[in-house]
Amino acid sequence: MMIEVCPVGEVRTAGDGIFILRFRSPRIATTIRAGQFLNIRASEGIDPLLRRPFSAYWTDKTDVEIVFHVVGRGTALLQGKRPGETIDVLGPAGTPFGKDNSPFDTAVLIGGGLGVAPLPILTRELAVAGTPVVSFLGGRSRGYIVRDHLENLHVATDDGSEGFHGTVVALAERSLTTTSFGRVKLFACGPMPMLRAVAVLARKNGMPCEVSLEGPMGCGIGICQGCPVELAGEEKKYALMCKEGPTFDIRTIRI
Amino acid sequence: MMIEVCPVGEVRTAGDGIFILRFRSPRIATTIRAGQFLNIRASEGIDPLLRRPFSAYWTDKTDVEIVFHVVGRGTALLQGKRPGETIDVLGPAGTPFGKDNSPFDTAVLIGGGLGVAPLPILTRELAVAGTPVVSFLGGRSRGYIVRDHLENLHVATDDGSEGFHGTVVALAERSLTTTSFGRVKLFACGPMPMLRAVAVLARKNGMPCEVSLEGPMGCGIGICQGCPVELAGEEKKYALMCKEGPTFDIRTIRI
Amino acid sequence: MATTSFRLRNCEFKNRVFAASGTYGYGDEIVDLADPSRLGAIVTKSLSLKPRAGNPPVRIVETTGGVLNSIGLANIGVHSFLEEKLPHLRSMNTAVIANIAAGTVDEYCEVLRILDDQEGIDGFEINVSCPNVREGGLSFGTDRAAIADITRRLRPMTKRPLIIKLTPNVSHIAEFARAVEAEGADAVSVMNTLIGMAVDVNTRKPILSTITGGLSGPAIKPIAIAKVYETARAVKIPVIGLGGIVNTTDALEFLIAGASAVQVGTVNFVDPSAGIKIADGINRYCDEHGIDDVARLVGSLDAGTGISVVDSWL
Amino acid sequence: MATTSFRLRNCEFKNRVFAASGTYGYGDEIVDLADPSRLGAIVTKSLSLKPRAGNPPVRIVETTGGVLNSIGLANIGVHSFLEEKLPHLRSMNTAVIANIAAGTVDEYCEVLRILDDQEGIDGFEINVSCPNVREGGLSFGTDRAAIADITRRLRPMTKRPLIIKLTPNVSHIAEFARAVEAEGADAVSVMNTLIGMAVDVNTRKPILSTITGGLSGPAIKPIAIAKVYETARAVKIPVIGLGGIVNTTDALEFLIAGASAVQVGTVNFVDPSAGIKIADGINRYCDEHGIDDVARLVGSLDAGTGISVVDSWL
Ligand SMILES: Cc1cc2nc3c(=O)[nH]c(=O)nc-3n(C[C@H](O)[C@H](O)[C@H](O)COP(=O)(O)OP(=O)(O)OC[C@H]3O[C@@H](n4cnc5c(N)ncnc54)[C@H](O)[C@@H]3O)c2cc1C
Ligand SMILES: Cc1cc2nc3c(=O)[nH]c(=O)nc-3n(C[C@H](O)[C@H](O)[C@H](O)COP(=O)(O)OP(=O)(O)OC[C@H]3O[C@@H](n4cnc5c(N)ncnc54)[C@H](O)[C@@H]3O)c2cc1C
Ligand SMILES: Cc1cc2nc3c(=O)[nH]c(=O)nc-3n(C[C@H](O)[C@H](O)[C@H](O)COP(=O)(O)O)c2cc1C
Ligand SMILES: Cc1cc2nc3c(=O)[nH]c(=O)nc-3n(C[C@H](O)[C@H](O)[C@H](O)COP(=O)(O)O)c2cc1C
Ligand code: FES
Ligand code: FES
Repeated sequence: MMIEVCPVGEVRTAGDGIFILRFRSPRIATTIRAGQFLNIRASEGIDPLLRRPFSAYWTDKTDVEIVFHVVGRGTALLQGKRPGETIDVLGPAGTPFGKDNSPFDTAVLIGGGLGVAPLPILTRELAVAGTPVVSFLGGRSRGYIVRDHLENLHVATDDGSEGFHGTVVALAERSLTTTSFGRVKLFACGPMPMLRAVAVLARKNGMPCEVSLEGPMGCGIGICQGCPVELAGEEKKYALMCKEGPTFDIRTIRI
Repeated sequence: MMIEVCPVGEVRTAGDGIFILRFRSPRIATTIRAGQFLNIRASEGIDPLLRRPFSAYWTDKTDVEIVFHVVGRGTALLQGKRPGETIDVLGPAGTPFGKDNSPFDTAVLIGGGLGVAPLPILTRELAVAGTPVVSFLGGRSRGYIVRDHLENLHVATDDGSEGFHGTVVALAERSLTTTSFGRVKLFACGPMPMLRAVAVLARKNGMPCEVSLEGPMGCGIGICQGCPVELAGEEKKYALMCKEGPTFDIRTIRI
Repeated sequence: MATTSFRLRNCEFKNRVFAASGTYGYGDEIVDLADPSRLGAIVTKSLSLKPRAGNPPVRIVETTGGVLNSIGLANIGVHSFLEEKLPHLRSMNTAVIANIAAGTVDEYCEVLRILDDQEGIDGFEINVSCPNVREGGLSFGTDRAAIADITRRLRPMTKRPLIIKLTPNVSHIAEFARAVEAEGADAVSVMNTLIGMAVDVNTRKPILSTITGGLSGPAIKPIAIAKVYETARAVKIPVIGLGGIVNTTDALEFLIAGASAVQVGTVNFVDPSAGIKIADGINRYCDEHGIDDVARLVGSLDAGTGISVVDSWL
Repeated sequence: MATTSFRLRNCEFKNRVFAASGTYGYGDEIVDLADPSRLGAIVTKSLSLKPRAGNPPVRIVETTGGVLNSIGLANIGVHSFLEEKLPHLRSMNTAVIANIAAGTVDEYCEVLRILDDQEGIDGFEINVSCPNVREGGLSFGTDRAAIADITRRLRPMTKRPLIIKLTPNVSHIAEFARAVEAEGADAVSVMNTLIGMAVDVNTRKPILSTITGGLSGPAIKPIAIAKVYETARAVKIPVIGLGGIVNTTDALEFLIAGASAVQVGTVNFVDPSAGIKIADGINRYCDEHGIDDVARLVGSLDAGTGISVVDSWL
């Protein structure tokens, strides 16, 4: 993990209010793994004060991309970056997917909204390992589907403007019951209600499942204790999302 | 006085770390008078929080210019404005030169550093009135002299890189003793030590003198009581720089 | 549209967004820039018996997200106020709350007596919490017996709403609110500024002439909301919340935490129409959330099983 | 180059910039990002006798120029600290100040006793000011007798520096500093966080699980400087200043106002090497101003004829 001031390559539109920011960092590009994130300082001043976490969305040999929604001041500043300007990036932060080692035949990736963010690199890593991948991506409507770099993609939209009319978990469940994928492992990222539905699906089918979580962070490196994730088990205990996560074996946490 | 969101025309360099920002506001351009100022919001966010005051430096029928040094966050943001972006401008604020009505033959304008700011428009107003103008401008060195729109200009620099080697007040004083200007009125703007020297010069020669002051402001419109200027006289009393000033007849204040 | 009006004793405010004392002058400088009639009330700059010149410069310095001030209650005095300012203020078609500052209890009484005779004053806010003057102000505000005494003396002198403006510079603000409630105050304003300081590291001098000053602005908002929450749980009289409000969301936070009305202060220096925008924004929020009276927002916080440290001393 | 070292009792710190408790972990996560050996000291996350899970989420929310936290003293407990963290901390080649939190006076004593046996602990900071736990913490910190008692009990137990970390959530912090000075504390840290609160206006719930939390970051800097100024004028023991320091100028303000050393907290979340940059910046300032020992800056404020409101209660 390091802090690096990185030149911005471009900021391009990827959907309704959705942008992809590319910056140059050969170090991060060559070391970051699926599920890890970058903690980015959007302003040199104090507005906002804290860094903002974003999953690594895509990399080549020298560059890294993140994909984001403009929701507040930090993302608005990132959207406004021009080529040649710089951003201050801490990373790679967190631990990648791979918390669970159960053997499986097919990786089923489920993304809700910008929960798609960690899935392209995961897809690439799985391809390198020779694992077949099936992907399910859901969003409010067509404009919210960021589809690049995914494999065997099935889309669900809340308004039916593309693909399945309904939730992405319902779509995935239907697919899982009608198609034979062998031993399946689920990988999911998205809003909490979606992840809860994925957890139910995994439990019902006895499938291993890893999720990538989102939530407020103070530091992103494990020093503030600001990002608790409740652990499964009798005793009340928390893991740190930024350090032990953001990826978790779903059986180990309570969401 | 009004608040107006104005499109920025350009930001151009006018000296070492000195910039001129031009924005469009026919209303301000046609009503503002020499010595009045604009209170500009440099950021839509809270960094900085308060508006920043700048003298009107130049106007044409539709546009207004300010000249400024980059000294902190507000001026840095203004320097970074690009054509087409907007700034939120309150103005015209304050009262113009003309506090003192003594008759005079020659207007002697003395500016120290960016104290030059109100002098170009003043020069134009005096020209319209047919009053002869002689100008003295001082700065640390050549790169700090912003000379446009001035008449009969004499320059002084601290390092002797241009014109008189010494203070602008010493230069003006020499000129006033060697040349006959008839009844002189002084107009001055610049750092406090310079204004104190001007005050001494005015008193010694019995010349009427108006100055334009600078200092911290909260609101710029007379509602916060944050900008006291001590009045001459027995009793401790203050005027408000933003409302009763920033121009003052030097005999009425204690600086 | 939701009902926005708010009643304190015999005074009805058209909405729950007021301009805070010392940040709106006497309304006259503002009229070019904003329409005061759309506010619930204007709280005047603190008025004292005699005119006060105020503190020497420097009186204002910006800090991160905030403003430190040491105005020292500069004001024209109650008599000039009546002659020069009140007639115009009365014409602004909104409620006028006269804010009173004084160095002695007698002086508070005297100023209130002078003002209470007048048409056009709708209520009083008693400033016992100015951190920038030596006599009066904070020396009262941090002394529970003193502010109880001031309230006790003032209460019988007026039939109009009597609001005590509390300082946050105390351990448990709720105790102060209880003390003035017991003496018949109609409401408390929470809060005045926090004591703060800034140093010029080049000259090694304090920036403000009085060394310390009062901190206001968005920086203090979380503190103010906590103080409002604490106070509103401790007393039955309405709490008027202020401290760092710059937009609608901020104001809603205060209302939900327990404020019956809010005041906007420092933001007026940047945008004199902020209060109007906030009043409109609250209406919009109510419409969007199907709320028929802003009153229903007041104290509507759903704290679930959460327990705050302030609960431990309530 | 100016002398930067600073002595407290039998401990010499290489410079006057420390990492604040709870904002630097136990040093181990930081080592990739910054070199702790260039700090005067690392103050550990508060240690309690038993491990503490801490408060439920949400624990952190950003406010204007600040951070509200409700961590609830989550920590691994003193025993795991000794086994898992201290060996690494000791290798970092800087002083280690163990910060202790507890729910009872006996527990403070017990934790200190366990730690005092160890090599590699250079001093103690006693946290009597955490606003995010129900037992202990602030209920001690706002009670003068309680913190005097804690100091009295702890003092004879160690020969190492004993620093009491005070809360700003009181009327007159100087009284608290005097109380612990009288019981033999070697220094006071001023200040812990201010109680604050944030509301989610869409759900109408508090954002933090404990409703209120502690406010830190640049927003609170002016308040912290005023508290340091007040405290330093009231006691002879050194005051360690903290609250909102993000850069060299901020740190210099604290030193000039009376702090003998400073701690940097929240800024570590944004830039873990901020403390190092600040230590370097202080050196540069001293060189530029011909100051041969940072000690000469401490309390060097030239207040002229200015008188602060805090002077009235000193
Ligand atoms: C590990 C991790 C990975 C993430 N990856 C991505 C990503 O790839 N793409 C992406 O668009 N976003 C991602 N996020 C969320 C992203 O960090 C927030 O959207 C961002 O911080 C918002 O910053 P802002 O200043 O624009 O908004 P703010 O002004 O901080 O907040 C605006 C609104 O968004 C909400 N919000 C802020 N932060 C979060 C958060 N972390 N989770 C949920 N709601 C939040 C706030 O409550 C508020 O309502 C990730 C978060 C985490 C923890
Ligand atoms: C009536 C009036 C007219 C002015 N006209 C001009 C002008 O035409 N051109 C111009 O360049 N500047 C002018 N100024 C000064 C200008 O307002 C400040 O330079 C500006 O506010 C600095 O903002 P900032 O955010 O960049 O710096 P900040 O971060 O606010 O401050 C940076 C440094 O500058 C100092 N400073 C800030 N404001 C002032 C001030 N008002 N006077 C002196 N020092 C200050 C601060 O103490 C600090 O050391 C004028 C001021 C007034 C009151
Ligand atoms: C420049 C200034 C002057 C003030 N003058 C007064 C005053 O005269 N009387 C008073 O009761 N409060 C005064 N206040 C305090 C405000 O009314 C308000 O309580 C405080 O600023 C917090 O609100 P804000 O953060 O919205 O500004 C003043 C505040 C400022 C910034
Ligand atoms: C996330 C967080 C956790 C903290 N934990 C502790 C703690 O365990 N013990 C303690 O004494 N102070 C703790 N503090 C308080 C800081 O040490 C410091 O007093 C406060 O944050 C003000 O300084 P700052 O503005 O530089 O952060 C914590 C602060 C934050 C922001
Ligand atoms: S965000 Fe700070 S510990 Fe996880
Ligand atoms: S700056 Fe507010 S009254 Fe002058």
